[in-house]
Amino acid sequence: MKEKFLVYVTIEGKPMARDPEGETIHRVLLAKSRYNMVKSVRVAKLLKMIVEAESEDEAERIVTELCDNLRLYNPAAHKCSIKVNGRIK
Amino acid sequence: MKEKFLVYVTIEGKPMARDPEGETIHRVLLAKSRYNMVKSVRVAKLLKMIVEAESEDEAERIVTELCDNLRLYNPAAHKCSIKVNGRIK
Amino acid sequence: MRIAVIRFPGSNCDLDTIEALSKIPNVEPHLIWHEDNELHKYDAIILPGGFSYGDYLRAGIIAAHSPIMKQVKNLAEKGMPILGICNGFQILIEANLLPGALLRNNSLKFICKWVRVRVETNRTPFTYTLNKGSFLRIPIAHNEGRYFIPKSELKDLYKYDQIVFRYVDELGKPSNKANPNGSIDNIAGICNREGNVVGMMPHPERASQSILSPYYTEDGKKIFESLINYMRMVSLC
Amino acid sequence: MLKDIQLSLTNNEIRLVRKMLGREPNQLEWAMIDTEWSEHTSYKSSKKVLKLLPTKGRYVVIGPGYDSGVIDVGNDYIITLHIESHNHPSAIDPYGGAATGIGGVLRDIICMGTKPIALIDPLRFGMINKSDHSKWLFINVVRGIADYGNCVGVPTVAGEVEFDESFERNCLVDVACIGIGLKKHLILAEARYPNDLLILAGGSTGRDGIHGVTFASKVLSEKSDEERSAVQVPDPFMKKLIIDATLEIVETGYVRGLKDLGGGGLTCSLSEIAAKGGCGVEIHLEKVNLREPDMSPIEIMLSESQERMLFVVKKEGLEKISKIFEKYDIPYSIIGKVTDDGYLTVKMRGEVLARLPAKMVANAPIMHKKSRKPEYIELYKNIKPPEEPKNLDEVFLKLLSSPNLCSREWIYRQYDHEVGIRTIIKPGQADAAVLKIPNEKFLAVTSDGNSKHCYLDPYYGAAGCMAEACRNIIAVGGKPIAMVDHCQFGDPNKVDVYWTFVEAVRGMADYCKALHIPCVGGKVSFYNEDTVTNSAIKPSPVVMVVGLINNAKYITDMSLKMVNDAIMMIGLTKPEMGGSEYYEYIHNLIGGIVPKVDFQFEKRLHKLMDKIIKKRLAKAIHDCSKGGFAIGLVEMCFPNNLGVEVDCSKIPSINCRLDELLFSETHGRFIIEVSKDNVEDIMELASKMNIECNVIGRVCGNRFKLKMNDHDIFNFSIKELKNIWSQALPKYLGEI
Ligand SMILES: Nc1ncnc2c1ncn2[C@@H]1O[C@H](COP(=O)(O)OP(=O)(O)O)[C@@H](O)[C@H]1O
Ligand SMILES: [Mg+2]
Repeated sequence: MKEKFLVYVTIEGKPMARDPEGETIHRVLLAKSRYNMVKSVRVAKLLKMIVEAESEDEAERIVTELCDNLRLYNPAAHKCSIKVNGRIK
Repeated sequence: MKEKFLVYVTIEGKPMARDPEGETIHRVLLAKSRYNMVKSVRVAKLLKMIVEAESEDEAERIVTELCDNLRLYNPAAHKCSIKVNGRIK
Repeated sequence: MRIAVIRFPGSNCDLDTIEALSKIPNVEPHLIWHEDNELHKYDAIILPGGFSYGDYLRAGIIAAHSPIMKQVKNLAEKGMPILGICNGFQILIEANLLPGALLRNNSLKFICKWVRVRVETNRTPFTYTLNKGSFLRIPIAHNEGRYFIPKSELKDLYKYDQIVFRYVDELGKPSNKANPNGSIDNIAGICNREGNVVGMMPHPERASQSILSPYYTEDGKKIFESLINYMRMVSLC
Repeated sequence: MLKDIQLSLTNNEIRLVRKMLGREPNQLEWAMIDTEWSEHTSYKSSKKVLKLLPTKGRYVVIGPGYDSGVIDVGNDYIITLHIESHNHPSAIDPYGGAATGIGGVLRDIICMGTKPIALIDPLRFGMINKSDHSKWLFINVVRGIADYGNCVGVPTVAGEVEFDESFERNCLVDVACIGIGLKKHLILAEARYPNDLLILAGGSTGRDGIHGVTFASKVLSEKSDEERSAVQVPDPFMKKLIIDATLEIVETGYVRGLKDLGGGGLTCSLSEIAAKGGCGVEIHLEKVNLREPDMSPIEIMLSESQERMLFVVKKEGLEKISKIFEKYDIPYSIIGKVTDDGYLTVKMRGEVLARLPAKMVANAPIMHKKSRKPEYIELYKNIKPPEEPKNLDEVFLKLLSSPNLCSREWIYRQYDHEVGIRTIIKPGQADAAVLKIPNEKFLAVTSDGNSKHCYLDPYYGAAGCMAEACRNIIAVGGKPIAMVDHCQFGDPNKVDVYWTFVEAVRGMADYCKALHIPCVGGKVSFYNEDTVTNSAIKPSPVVMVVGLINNAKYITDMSLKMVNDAIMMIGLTKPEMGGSEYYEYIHNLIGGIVPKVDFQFEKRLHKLMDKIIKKRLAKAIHDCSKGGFAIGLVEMCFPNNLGVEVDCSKIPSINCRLDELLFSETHGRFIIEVSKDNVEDIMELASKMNIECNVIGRVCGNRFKLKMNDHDIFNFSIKELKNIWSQALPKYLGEI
């Protein structure tokens, strides 16, 4: 029987591409001296998907495949990670 | 001694609010494709911070505070969740 | 000469592009809805600017999956001249017809501004009658226009003469100050290896009538005229 | 029944409803009347006063009363215009509030069957150089406008910002829009033909915005704040599809009425189209496309979900129209039809849930409000002028970087102001934007407000807004032909707030009557109060004026163009310093005499300028207003980095000290650049019309040199001044 899974897709810049948004937040934090314990900030985009599948593994496989096939990330600049985050009732 | 922690901040619309971006991705890219087992998509923003702190708890406390203070999200429109995601060597 | 201007849901420079083209003799511009399938009847294709699908997920990515892009790819392989302007450039990149990525501007803000670009190659249909090293004044208007490509692939762009436009200052230099969005090497436009597919962030259709230009120039028109001259040349051969 | 819900209606109104209906309304009916009779939708406190504004004129097709005003610009073309605000939503969620505000005004333009071609955004905030909160509001409001306007492809071509402490917690976010179309495609929000179909199209109907209306009820579902968003989420992509689809549908000729859904949702739209068309409507709630399945009838009827439009269409057109909605992937449903009984009938699966006379719902009884002149007015009028500063250099540099006078480039760079390829004069180039329109003519557009003047003297302050807006239109070569106004005040139940409202409308009305500029629409926003100090904002009427330019050769900007040209000053400078940036920013002084508007003089001035423009005697024109003469002049130097040498003793003036001469905000003045050969002509024209006018200096070099007879006042490099002026905003915002 099919179940529903919550799958997280995180799309973020590759290390060599600059992340101006993360840098800006970091700069503002550093400017307020009491937050200098924050050593770096990077911003990513998170897609939360609800996927119907037979198993966690299948859910992960489906989403991995669709991210590549539909190019949910641009391989020239981004990396993408997928994580199943449990079942949904 | 201080250690470094990876802290994830997720900023997203409130559960009952519309998410036109997620809806559009779902409607146009997924619902009519062979990936129609994806039942919904919601988009969020993820900030990954590296924070120096005495403990996990302290790291979480610092980030919670700075998110409010710097208005990294607007409580009237967004929900913000903070999670420490382990130590960094 | 029949030129197709493709309208995707959310395109907003489609009619502007048609208007600019209609001012050039012997050109018949047609607005093509993205679900039509008659692209092969045209001599050239333009993907106009705008916010196709609201730029949701990433500028250009959703439109890149539109069925019409299969035809665009086919015709690109056959050598048809194809120009992507702004969002059109983003779509060509996301459809893998051009290399690299267009990322969020360094300033994190939308920028609407007249810039100066230098023509880096005239081997494309759209720069065919322009002089290499000549300058154009054209406006940009984008949020995600920072051209990025990994170092190794950047070398190839140079090697195969694929850089078409670069942002330059008043002295004609691609300086940091002249770079509006943080693009690598001030790149404002590129082409594929064959040269027939060109993408550019600046909007030539907005610089095609002197009354619209703060410099009273019509530099954008030159790009369209170049296409026409190129087509004429091809048809003579 | 009535005890389960809290109405905002007064006891009198409740009695009146019962009497008119001859029975007790049910909950849904109470809720509908309550919303529609709220201040926001009914104008019950303001209607009587607004009648003062003249609404007729040679160009007017449709005046106030519909979603936008309509004017005829010739050759079968019409222009539509409207102004709206989204103040309260923007104060909580500046990004989404400002964005959805644009969404709202765009709907008012498209529901006339016209295509939106320009947005204008008059804004008001607290002092961003002091307050982090105001900074946050400002940055996010601008970003919200940019993201929405840019995405829908409508250029934001003009606007205006004012900073004043009274807006610290209640910022004012106005957006105005201009549309264009063929006269034959004009559509009104009316249901005139029984059996026409009602189609609701666009976004689904959800629970958002129900917070927005005054109505509070136990009947509404209780959802925690944690889950429920207090704000509306903008969807500019859907709006763009709606614009494109609506214009395509209008061209089919099957649309007989069109209305947007804004405040009051379905209740407001349905009752108004029925009342205006003299018909009734019947709708079936089960047909409404809901976002959440368990919504109650009250929630459905009151929902203010964004991006929805109501079409009234001929039956025969249904197939064609459906195809267009499908092409654009826009959800739609037929929710009912027009009837001949004059009733607004709401049904759910056949059962009648509400049945009210549409005219009664749509026409709230007018309220009479008391007004009283606030005491502060006389008090502030008679303050002592400050001492004349020793060091005017410092004063001038400080003024150049004042939030209210510095460059607005940080804002308009973020707006796509060129999409549509009609923006001939772009933001920053002149006093008004100039747009190309398809009938070979040009449209000049500007907006103005001045809360500091209006606070001290609402009558002359508001008349002054009109005077300044008209000068802006004239400065680009246009002739003012119509205006819309937006009245923003505090709680109208406070007698002294209401007095400022009445005075402001009187001021605008007197100007409009004298200069024959019709008011074709507007908006009122009351209850703009600071939640902490409990005080009202400064009175802030804002006007948008449009002008027509018949020939491209009359279009003029404000940049100085050629060395050795003469600089001339037109109009008389008076020591009217009340509410000036000089008093407030430099001397921290609130008070004094506000610049007066001389209506007869204005008429002559407009005529003189018209002659100068038609004869093409001026190369650059700039009006003197906020900041006064010195600021106006230096702004003309910046674009081409050209300097001036001016002798201030030549400026026509009466009783002015030097600081007053430089910084007074007297109305009725222009600075113009004229080639030497044309000076005589202008002097002659001016003297014929009895208007003060003089050559005050010339264009030269790249320094800003001002002297008084033989003694030097300023000598700055233009570059240095321009740096200070253009970097001020980014500096306040912490970017540099
Ligand atoms: N200050 C005003 N001056 C003149 N007309 C006004 C003013 N305020 C509102 N109106 C007119 O009243 C009518 C109703 O306005 P409004 O309720 O704001 O329309 P909507 O909310 O549908 O845009 C409009 O025609 C508007 O132009
Ligand atoms: Mg309306």
